[in-house]
Order: sequence, then structure tokens, then C-alpha cells
Amino acid sequence: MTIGLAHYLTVGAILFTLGIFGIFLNRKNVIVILMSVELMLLAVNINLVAFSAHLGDLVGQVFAMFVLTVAAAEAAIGLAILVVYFRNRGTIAVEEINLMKG
Amino acid sequence: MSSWPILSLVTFLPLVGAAWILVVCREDETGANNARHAALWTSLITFIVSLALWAKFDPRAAGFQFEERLEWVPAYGISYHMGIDGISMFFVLLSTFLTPLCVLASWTAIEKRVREYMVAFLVLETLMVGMFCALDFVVFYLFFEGVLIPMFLIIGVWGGKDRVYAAFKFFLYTLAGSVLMLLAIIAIYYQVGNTDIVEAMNFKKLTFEWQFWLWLAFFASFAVKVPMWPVHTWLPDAHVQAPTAGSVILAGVLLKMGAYGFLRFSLPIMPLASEYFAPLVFGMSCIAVIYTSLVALVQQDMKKLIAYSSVAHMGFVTIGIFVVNVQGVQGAIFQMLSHGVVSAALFLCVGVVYDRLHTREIADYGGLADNMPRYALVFMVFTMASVGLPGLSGFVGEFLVLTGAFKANTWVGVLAATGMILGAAYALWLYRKVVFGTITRDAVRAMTDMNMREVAVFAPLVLVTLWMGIYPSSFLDMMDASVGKLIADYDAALKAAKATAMLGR
Amino acid sequence: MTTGLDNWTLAAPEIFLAVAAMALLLIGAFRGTKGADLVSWLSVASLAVAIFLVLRLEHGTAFHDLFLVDAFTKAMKVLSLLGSGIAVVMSRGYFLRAGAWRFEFPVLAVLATLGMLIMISANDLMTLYLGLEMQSLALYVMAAFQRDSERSTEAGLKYFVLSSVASGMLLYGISLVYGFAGTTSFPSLARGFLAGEVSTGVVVGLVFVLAGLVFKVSAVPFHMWTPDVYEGAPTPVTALFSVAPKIAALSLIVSVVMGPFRPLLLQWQQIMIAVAVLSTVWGAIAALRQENIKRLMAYSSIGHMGYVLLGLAAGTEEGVRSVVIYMIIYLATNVGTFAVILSMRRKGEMVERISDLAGLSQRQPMMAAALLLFMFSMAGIPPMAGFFAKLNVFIAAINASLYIPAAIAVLASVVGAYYYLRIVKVMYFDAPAPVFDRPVERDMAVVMLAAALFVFPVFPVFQTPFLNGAQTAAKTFFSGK
Amino acid sequence: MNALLIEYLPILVFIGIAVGLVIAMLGGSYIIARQNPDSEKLSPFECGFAPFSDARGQFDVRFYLVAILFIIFDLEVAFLFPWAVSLRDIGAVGFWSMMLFLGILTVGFIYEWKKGALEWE
Amino acid sequence: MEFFTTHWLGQLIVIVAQCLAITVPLLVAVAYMTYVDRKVWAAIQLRRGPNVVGPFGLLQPFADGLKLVLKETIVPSGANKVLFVLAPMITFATALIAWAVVPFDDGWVLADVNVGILYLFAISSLGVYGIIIAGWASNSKYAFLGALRSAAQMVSYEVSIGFVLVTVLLCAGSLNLSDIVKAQAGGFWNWYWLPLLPMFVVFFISALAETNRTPFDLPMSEAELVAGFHTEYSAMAFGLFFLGEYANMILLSGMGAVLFLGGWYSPLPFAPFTWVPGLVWFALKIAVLLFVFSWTKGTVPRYRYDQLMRLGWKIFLPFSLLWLVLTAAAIQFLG
Repeated sequence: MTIGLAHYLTVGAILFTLGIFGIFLNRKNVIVILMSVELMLLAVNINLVAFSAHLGDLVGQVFAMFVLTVAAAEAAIGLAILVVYFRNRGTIAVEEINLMKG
Repeated sequence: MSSWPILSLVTFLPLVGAAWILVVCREDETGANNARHAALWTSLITFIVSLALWAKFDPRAAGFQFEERLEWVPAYGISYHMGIDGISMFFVLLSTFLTPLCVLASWTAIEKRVREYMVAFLVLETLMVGMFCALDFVVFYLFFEGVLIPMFLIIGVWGGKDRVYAAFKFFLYTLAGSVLMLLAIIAIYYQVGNTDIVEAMNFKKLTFEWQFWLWLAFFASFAVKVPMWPVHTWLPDAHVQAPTAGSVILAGVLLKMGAYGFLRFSLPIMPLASEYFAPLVFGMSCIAVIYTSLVALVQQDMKKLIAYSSVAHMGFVTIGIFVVNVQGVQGAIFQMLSHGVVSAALFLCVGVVYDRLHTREIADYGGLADNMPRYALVFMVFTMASVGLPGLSGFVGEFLVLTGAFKANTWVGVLAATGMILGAAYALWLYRKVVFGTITRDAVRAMTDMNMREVAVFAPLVLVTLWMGIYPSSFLDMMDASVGKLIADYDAALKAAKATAMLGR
Repeated sequence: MTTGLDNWTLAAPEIFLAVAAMALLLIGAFRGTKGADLVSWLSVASLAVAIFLVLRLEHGTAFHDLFLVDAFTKAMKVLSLLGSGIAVVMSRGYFLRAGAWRFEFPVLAVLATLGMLIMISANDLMTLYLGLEMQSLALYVMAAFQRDSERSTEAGLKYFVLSSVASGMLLYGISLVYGFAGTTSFPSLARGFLAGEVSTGVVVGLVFVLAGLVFKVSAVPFHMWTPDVYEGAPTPVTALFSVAPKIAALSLIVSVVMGPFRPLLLQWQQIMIAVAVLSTVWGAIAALRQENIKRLMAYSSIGHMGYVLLGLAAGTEEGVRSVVIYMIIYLATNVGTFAVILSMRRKGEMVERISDLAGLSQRQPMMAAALLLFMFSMAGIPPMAGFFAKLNVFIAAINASLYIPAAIAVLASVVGAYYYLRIVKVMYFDAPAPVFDRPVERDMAVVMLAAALFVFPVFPVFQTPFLNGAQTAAKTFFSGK
Repeated sequence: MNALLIEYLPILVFIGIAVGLVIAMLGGSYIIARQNPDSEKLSPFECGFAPFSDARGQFDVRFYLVAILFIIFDLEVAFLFPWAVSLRDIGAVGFWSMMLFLGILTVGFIYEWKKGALEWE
Repeated sequence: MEFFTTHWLGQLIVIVAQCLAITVPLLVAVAYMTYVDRKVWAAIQLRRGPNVVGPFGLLQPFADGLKLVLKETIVPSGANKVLFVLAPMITFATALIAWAVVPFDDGWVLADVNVGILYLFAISSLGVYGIIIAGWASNSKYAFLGALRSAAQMVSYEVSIGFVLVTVLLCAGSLNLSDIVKAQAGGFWNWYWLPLLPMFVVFFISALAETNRTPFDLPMSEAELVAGFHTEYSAMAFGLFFLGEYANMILLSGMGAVLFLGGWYSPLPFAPFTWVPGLVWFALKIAVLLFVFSWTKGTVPRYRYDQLMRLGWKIFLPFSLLWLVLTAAAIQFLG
């Protein structure tokens, strides 16, 4: 069996879907959301690199590098916000994030 | 084209007064007094300047006079285009005529935030006058909608107990109607290429389908404004809650804006649709005339009664407009002018007693003829005018409209005539209840008759009512040419459409 | 070998801002908290200089087509810069009182603005993403800037989570577009779509891209973060959120759908119409029961975005023009409104309930009058500027035969008018509540006055230059390409 | 499978062997040695007291700061790798671009230094 | 022979054999490293060190190993069982699999991948997981704090190591470890330790920190944290940490040898030195570095934690960054 573009894309799509579901079905911990977001970005990277290889075009890989960086920055900032939030509220449970409703 | 931009002058003069009040008058008692004087003088000067319009108006010309045109937003072909014809001139005069009276009537009735009140009134005057002068759709819409802002504030700030509800109802009803008109205006813009009303009138290339939708959109706006049954419900609330002068302007001028819109837009621009929808208008108007008259009969509140009577009277107006013959249209216009004066005066009459007793319940009064003879006399004049007694202004309009209606459709005429009779019933009932009978309450007995200021308010109204009733030609002659052109164009358009239809077949 | 740096001067404002941001960061780092005032003023000055630089730019592309400067991007850049600059000016008093006046705030604002400028100039999906993220990352921090406040941190967290989800969707879409179209460059994409078949993959990608972008402008159905973030974030940050990023994201949407994806008009127009109509309707309905004025402003901006997108949905030159005009007016109105909100303070404490405005017309008539103008403008009542904003949108929509959406939107504006009126009602009809702290800060007063004068009468009377400018901006999408 | 992946096959095998080895070592020990646990043996190490709370409490935020800084700098290294390898081919533009990048990074570094993020006192 | 070069099963057998050829000597080396370590240490302190079991105590490592194997494996009641067992496995396995890309001699490499240095960097970063998981899973305060400290320490120095690697890459222009070694062909004056001497020093010190060795062994500073992250471990689980630590030391020494000491090349590029197989030179170089490890342990006092972090972030990081820039500039402008 040859592993072709379709396979990579399928993996990417599955990971992306998992990420989305992880965000919206998760009711416990914000960290899980952060991880789900990272999962989504990972899926994107798989797509980009797979396409890049398929098209024989470097842009996808360059893009993937940027995505990686941004993902790291995003993770750093997200965790930082999470820490200040935890300091204020003493919890990071998802259902406790409800000071504002309407 | 006059070299002297007199229309702009009339339109924006009150704004200058408003600015003056804002800048000069302070927020204390003297400031309030200064504001009153400033407002009165501004509006009086405006009125005097506007009289020049009448003086210089050429009654034989059917087109627009005193035209002014200034490029404004060339991207959309919007220009600041002003001008009046025989139809709109009297509405301008009506507005400028009523405003000083309103200021005078609110002299003591308004005690708080006088400065802002006067500013609101002057702004309102600018918007009203501007609306009647506008010959560009966008400019028209600007003034037409802009009126809502000061009126909203006037009702909401200086109104009665349920003022907030009434103000909101007034605002949202009218807004809801007019936004659709905005879309229609834009659609016309794309058909015509610019937003000039005169060009739209001479365009004559709108297909029936276009006219159909556009007419409905315009109708949504004007029907609310007139107001026609069943979208009239904002009116009693607004009238009842508004301060006296607010009711006067509402009844005297704002209601005319809708009917003016029919005359200015629906008939000339969408003649085919107007003809198509005329039965609808007749139906709604007849219901309005009869139904609201009946409703008026059972009112306990004086203002509410007059408010419903306004709806009924405006029903005549819409009938008159949509029969589209000379009598009908002239009658409608005349009726509007008359109603502008008479209903305004009636509200002022209510205001007079309200200022003294702070109640509008009919049952609280009675026997005012005893201690307020002058008031009883004035009130009687206007009640009779409202009923349509020959010799007073109301008669001419109603008579012409009925003539026109019978010419067009007997049934409409019959129903409208029924409405007239009912109108007489409630107006006289009101008069009897308030003025005749015996005084039962001490508070009523202690009421003083009208003072000089009030007399000064009513004198011009009485004069105008008599003048219109006794010598209507001085008004009708001025509008003859314009109305004639309107009807001729309308008939021509219908004929042309029929001709194309025949050819097409 | 071409280095790609041939036209680097086209990015002069961005380069200047980047250098300025770093210099400011260092100044702040070395002077500590007491340097906050200095940094703040310097960042405002930098933004002003950037405006100047933007205005002097020539048109063209730089960095191998990654970066585009034309009349549209210039206009949008100026608007974003103005929005950020004013927001920074307005932030000082608030943070001083909140005890959170740190020099990082203006620096973050400059960085966010830098991201916006890059976004606006994006001529490639890569530039688009980088600019967007640069802006977002700075904004996350700004939302949570008041780090001892539960609400601020919660707002930051919410914004972060939802926004990064949106970024993920955007990226996924980008990856699909890249894969199926074979390029990320806007001009090449456009050429490709014009030339040949458009694969399903591209359309799916486009949907994802649009979803991500729609999120950033907080239009329905991706609006859910807006009210919470608006309410929770420190008010000057909310003020910033409500204008600058919106302008930038919107310009991004415009340049994406009108640029590379214009050949796919039929595909995105339906989405755009649905989003626009839903936004106007929901923005109006959901706002009805709000008691918090910041929350109200959130729904208000959701509604406004609906109108802008309706203009864009026309997909015509008028449409783009209406977008530009709308954003100009939106900027002025919103900034003014937030100046008023930022002045709502009693004994040093911010208050933000609508009922706190009660009777303002008697206590602070000028402020009340200004807010009155803003509210009527937002409601689209003539003769305020807001009316012309909507007029332009509807002109575009009608010309594109979007009669039904326009009618729905226009009726939604009536519902929307209700809640704007409610504020007027509270200010003018209700019995006075305790007075706000006086005097109003000078900065706020200036912003308020300027915005009010712009809303009426400056814009309504002298709108031709604005229209012509917007026209020039809009034309760039239709000239020859 | 393509040649690129073949190159990594030994690594995969090696990983398998390593995992097998550690499992064997642990499991072997577990099987060979006598297992006789009791509750005292199984309680966590404390200074004479029974532990009364979960040990995974809050910890100094600076650890966390270090983690964030690490992410940033490590990523930067990820950018440096390809650059370093190809520096000879990309000329002055490549060199100065990276210098710019490092310069920006240095600004951030100075900032965090000044803000005291690196202090452990 | 054809079977081993063409048939997939044959190839697999070859690969497995190669793996074992790396693993077994490595394990032996690890075992004896513990012995040498103690011997060197003892010698520095003028003691004898292990000398009872076997001749010169040479069987001591096996005795120790046997002891660990026969001990009872204790999994604390509050621990997260799976993670608790997983942690030492990760630590040891990562130390082992990193060797897959290290060239022992010209062509003597299990997987000659072209991004070998990236692989090394990545795998050595993974080691921190074992420690953090161990600290977390133990559910003991000492283990937890110890793990945090080691993790922070390791990542801090990882950054410097990254910069060091980049400077080497700048010189070598390849990510392939064999190519890097080949770029250093010639005598010891051609090796990178000379031009990059400061980086070599930074690398070595960071390597000490990476492996939690003295003077950076505070994660298991007995006075404060008992045994750090592996406080709760016993028997073979502890043994794996122990072995993993030594395996890591050998690995980092190997990296040092490859990156700075010319890998398999002889220090003097002529006979008779070239007669000696490259593998031996490589082993010798590793041995030298390992000796320095032990030597340091015997002579340098332990750092305080703040000093450690200060060294990592405020001295090594800026310094290596600066040196990186200088190296790049030298290559750019001098050739």
C-alpha cells in the first residue's frame, strides 16, 4: 500500500475534528482546550506539509514553520492567561468560567 | 430660481435661534425666560419671512418655485434641492404659523428644562419646513426622519405619565414604516440615476411591477405617518402623553407629512400602482373614518377623543387624495390645512383647561361656560369647524372631498358622509360635556378665563379658521395650477399605460 | 537573484511601528512603571507618524507579492491607526485609577496595530495569517491586562480560547485552499480561479477561511465571544476591540473575498448574506435585554458588522465603498461612545450599567447630547452620519438586487433603534441618578467632542471627500486586475 | 514506501528494541523479586507524618515562566537550524534577516531580564 | 549474503543485529561508568572506592544491578500507577534511542539520517518528560518539587545547547552527524573545539546540567529534597533512572565528541595514529569527557538553585547568542 496525499489529508481531518470536539465537548479543564487547539494546528501542519510534498512546492513547509511558531506563542500566552485566571478564581474548570452571562 | 435663497432661510432660521439659545441662555430662571423670548421671536421672524413666500408665489405656475440647488453628494446624484409648489407652500406656512403659537402656548406650561424644550421646538420647525421644501429624496428623507428625534424628546421629556411608552411607540412605528421607504428611494435612485424628486416625477418609465413594490414601501411609511387604520394606534398614545404644544405640532403638521408624501410621491411617481391600490386606500380610509369616530365617541380623555378625530379626518384626506380628481385633491389639501389649524386649536383648548386643572378627563369638567365665557366661545368655534359647519374652514375641505368621492365612487362617498355625521356627534358631545351643564366641582368653579397670552394664541387661529371658511378661494386659487398638473400627469400616465397595454395585446 | 526587498519602502509604516514598539519596550523596561506616561505618549506619537507614513505610501506590492499597498489598504490602515491611537489616548485615566497603568499596554497596542497593518496589507494567505496572529496575540494579553480582575482575566481567557479556535479553522481552510489551488498568493489564486475549474476542496477551504474571519469581526454565528469579552475586558481595551481589530479584520475579509475569491462570488455571496442578515437580526434582538452598556455595545457592534457585511455581500464597487464609509462612521461613533462610557465613573469607580446614565441630560448635558448623537447615529436616524453609513450599504445591496436581505436588515435596524433609544430615554426621561465624577477628563472630552462633531454635522454635510476617497479605495479591486 | 522513510526504519526498530528492553528489565525485576507491599511501605515519603493532602499543590510561578521562555527560545532555535545550514547559500539578505530576528529576540530578552523574570531570589 | 541485503526479513535481522550491537556495549559501558565514576571520585577523595566484589571491585556494577533487580518494586498508594511506571521507561529509552544516529566510525551508524542533529536535539528534549512524569505520578512533595526543579533546569540549559548546536551547524553546514564529523577531518586543530572553544565549554557545562550532575544536582540534593524526582522509586524502576542518567552522560559525551572533538578522527592525521580504528578514537574521546564528568563531581561544590538559573539564563544564553552571531558574521564576512 502506498501512503498518498489522501491518507495524510484524512489523518489531518481526523485530528482537526478531534480538536474541535475536544473543545466543544470538554466540560472539565481549560488545559484540555489548549491541547485541542494545538491538535487543530497540528492537523493543519500535516495538511500543509502533505500538500507541500504533493505539489512539490516549498510554501507549505514554510507556512508550517510559521504555524509552529505561532502555535508556540499562542500556547505561551494562553497558559499565561490561564495562570492569571487561576490566581483570581482558583479554578480552571470550564463550567466555572461564567462570571459574565447574557 | 430666485437669487435670494428664501427657502433655506425659512428652513434654517429656527436653527440659528436654537443655536443662539444653546450658546447664550443659561440654565437658570432668567435663562429660561430668555430662551422663551428667543424662541418666540425666532419663530415669529420665520413666520414673517415665510409670508413672503405667499406674497411672491406665482399661482399660475404649476411647477416648482423658489428653487435652490446645490451639489451635495455627487457620487449618488444627491443635491440639496429645495423648492415649493402650490401644494407644499401652504404646508410650509402652516408649520411656520403654528410654531410661534406653540411657543406661546408653552410659555408657562413648560417649567422644567425650558431651554432644551425651546431648542427642540426650533429644531423641529427646521425639520418640518425642510421636509416640505425638499425636492431631493435623500434630503426629504433626512428631514422626514429627523423629525422623529426632537419629537421623541418632546414627548419623552415633557410628556405625561406614560410618556416613555408613547414616545417609543411613536418613534418605532414611524421608523419601521419609513425604513422601507428608504429602500424604495434607493430603488428609485437606481431607476432614475439620481435622487431628484422632480426628475423622478418626470421619469415615467417605471414598470407596473416596480411601481407595485415601490408604492407599497412608500405606503408603509406614509400610512403610519398619516396615520391610517390599522397602524394608527401610536397616535392616541402620542397625543395623550405629549405636552400640549407637542400635540399641536403632531396633529397640525406631522400628520400632514404622510398625506403630503402621497401627493408628492405616490401619485406622480407611481400612478399605475396608485390606481391599482386606490380601493385599498378607500377601504382603509372608510374604516378609519367610521371606526375611529365610533371609538372617539366612547373616549373619556379629551385629548384621546381629539386624537381619534384626527385619524377620522385624515381618513377624509386620504380618500380625497386617491380619488384623484380636482375636487378630491384640492379638498384633501384644504382639509389638511383646516385640520392643521383646527385640531391644533382644539389641542390648545384642551391645554388651556389642563393647565388649570391638570386633568384631561371629560368627566372632571362641565359648565365651563359659566366662568370661562371667552374660552367657551373659542372652543365652540373650533368644535364647529371640526364638525364642518359651513362658514368655517372644516366645511370646505369635507365638502370638496365628498364631492370628489361621489364622483369617483358612490359607496366611498356614502361611507365618508356617514363618518361626517358621527364626527359631528362626538365633537358636539365633547363640547356639551365640557362647556355646558352645571359646575359640580369647586376646582372647576375656581378656574379663570383665558388670559391675554392665551387670547393672543387663539386670535390668529380663529381668524384663519374664519378666513378659510368664508373665502377659501384665496387658498384654492394658489394650488389650482399645481393640482391641475398633478392630475393631468396622472391621467396621462394611466392613459399611456393603457395604450401600451392595448398595443401589447 | 532578487532579494524581495526591492520595494521594502512600501512597508515603511509597519517597519517604523515595529522598531518603535521595540524601542518603547526597551524604554519602558529601563524606566520601569514610571515610564508609562512617556511610553504611552510616544506610542500615540508613533501611531500618528505611522498614519503620516501610510498617507505618503505609493501603491504596489513588496516582498515577492506578499505585501500589497493600494488605496483600499491605505484607507483601512489609517482607520485602524486612528482607532488604536484614540484607544490608547483614552486608556490612561482608566488604568491609572485601576492601579494597572503599566507601560506594556501602549506597547501591546502598538504591536496589535502592527499586526493589523500587516493583515490589511496581506496579499498572500501567509501574510494574512501572520498579521492576524500578531494582532490576536497582542489582543489576548490586552483583554486580560487587568490581571487582578476576575472579569478581565476571564475575558482574556474566553477571547483566547475562542479566537484560537477561529484561527485554527482559518488555518485549516488556508491549508485546503493552498493544497487544492496550489498557491497561497492572492493574485495567483485569482488567476487560477478565473482560468479554470474550482475544486470542491477550495470551496470547503473558503468556507473555513470565511468562518475564521467572520469570527474575528464577531458576526453571527461566531459572535458568542463578543459580549463576554466586551464586558469583561478593561473598558479602554473594549474600546480598542470595538474598532481597530474590527476594521482590520473586515478589510481582510474584503481583500480576501474581493481579491482572490472574487471569481467565486456565487459561492461566498450566499454565506455572506446569511451571516449579514443573521448578525443584524441577532445583534438587534439580543441587545434588547442588556443592562450593561459594554455588553450592549457588543451586540451593537455585532449588528453593525451585519450591515457592513451586507454591503460587502453585494460584491460590487459600491459594496466595497459602503464598507469603507461604514467603517469610517463606525469608528467615529464607537470611539465617541466609549469616551462617554469611560467617563462614567462615580467616586473613582467605573460604573457601566445603563441605568447609571439616568438623567444624565440634566447633570451633564453636553455629555448626554454627545451620547444622544452617537446613539441616533448608530440607530441610523438621519441626519446623523450613521444614516449615511446605512444608506451606502443599502444602496449597494439594492443595486445587487439583494432586496429581501436588505428589507430584513432594515427592519432589524428598527428593532435595533429600540435599544439605542432606550439609552436616550434613560438619559433624558429618567430621574437623575447620582452625578458622575467631574470634570470629564480632557482627553475624553476632546474625543467626545470631535466624534460628536464628526457624526453631526461634519460628515453629513461634507461627505463628498469621504465618498470620493472610499470610491478610490473601492476601485482598486476593480481596476484591470 | 519511499526512500526517505526507509532511512528512518532502523530508528523505528531501535525504538522498538529499547522499549522492549525497558519493559523486560522492569517486568523481570517485578517477577523475580518478592513483592510484599503493605500500607506503610506504600505511603509517600514524608518527615514522620502521614501525608494529609495531595502533593501536587501550587508551585512557584517562576517554573512556569521558565517553561514559557523555553518554548520561545527553543522555537527560535528551530528557525536557526535551517538558517545555519544554508547560510552560505542565502547571502547577505539571509544573514541580515536572521540578525534582525535575533535582534528582536534580544529586545524581548532584555525586557524580561529587566522585568525580573530571570530572578530566582 | 544476498538474503541480508535484499529480502525484507534479512534486512530487518541486520537492523536488529545492529541495534543490539549498539545496545549491549552501551549497557556494559553504562554499568562500568558507574564503577569508574565511583573510582574516580574515591581517588579524588583519597579513598579506594569499590574494591571488594571481584578483582578491583570490577564486578561491583553487576552486584548493584542484581540488588536492584531483586528489590521489591514499590508503587506508592497515592501514585498514578501507569505514569509512575512509565516515567523511568521514558528516561532510559530516550537515552538509548538517541544513539541511533550517532556515527561511531565512518559509515558506522545505524540510521544515517540527514537531520541527525535535529533528531538528537529532539530526543534529548524528550528526556525531561520522564522526569516531570515521575515527579507528578509519585504524588510526593519531594518528588514533585524535585521534578519541577530538574525540568526547569534541563529546559534552561537546553536553550544554550540549542545555540551551541547552531554554531556547530554554521561551521559544518549540514545537519547530518557524519557530515559534521567529516567537516572536522584532519588533526585536532581542525576540530571545532578550538574555534568554538567557548561554545564547547558552554556545551559541556550545559551537559552537566542536562544530566543533573554535580554541580547542578540540586534536584536530588539530599538535604532539601531527599532524592528529588525519584524519591519514591525503588528496585528496577529506580535502576532505570540511574542507568538512564549514566546513559545520558555517555550520550552527551558522544555528542561532544562528534560535534567538537572530531568524532572518529585521530588527533594527529598521520600514522601511527591513523592505524588505530576510528571507533577506538571515538570511544577514547567519550571516555575523556566522561572522566571530566566524574572529575567535576569530585571537585566542584554544588550550586544554589538561583545561581544555577542565573548561570543558565543570564550568562550562558546571552553569551551563546552573542557567540552565535559572531560565528555567523565570521562565516558570512570572512569566508
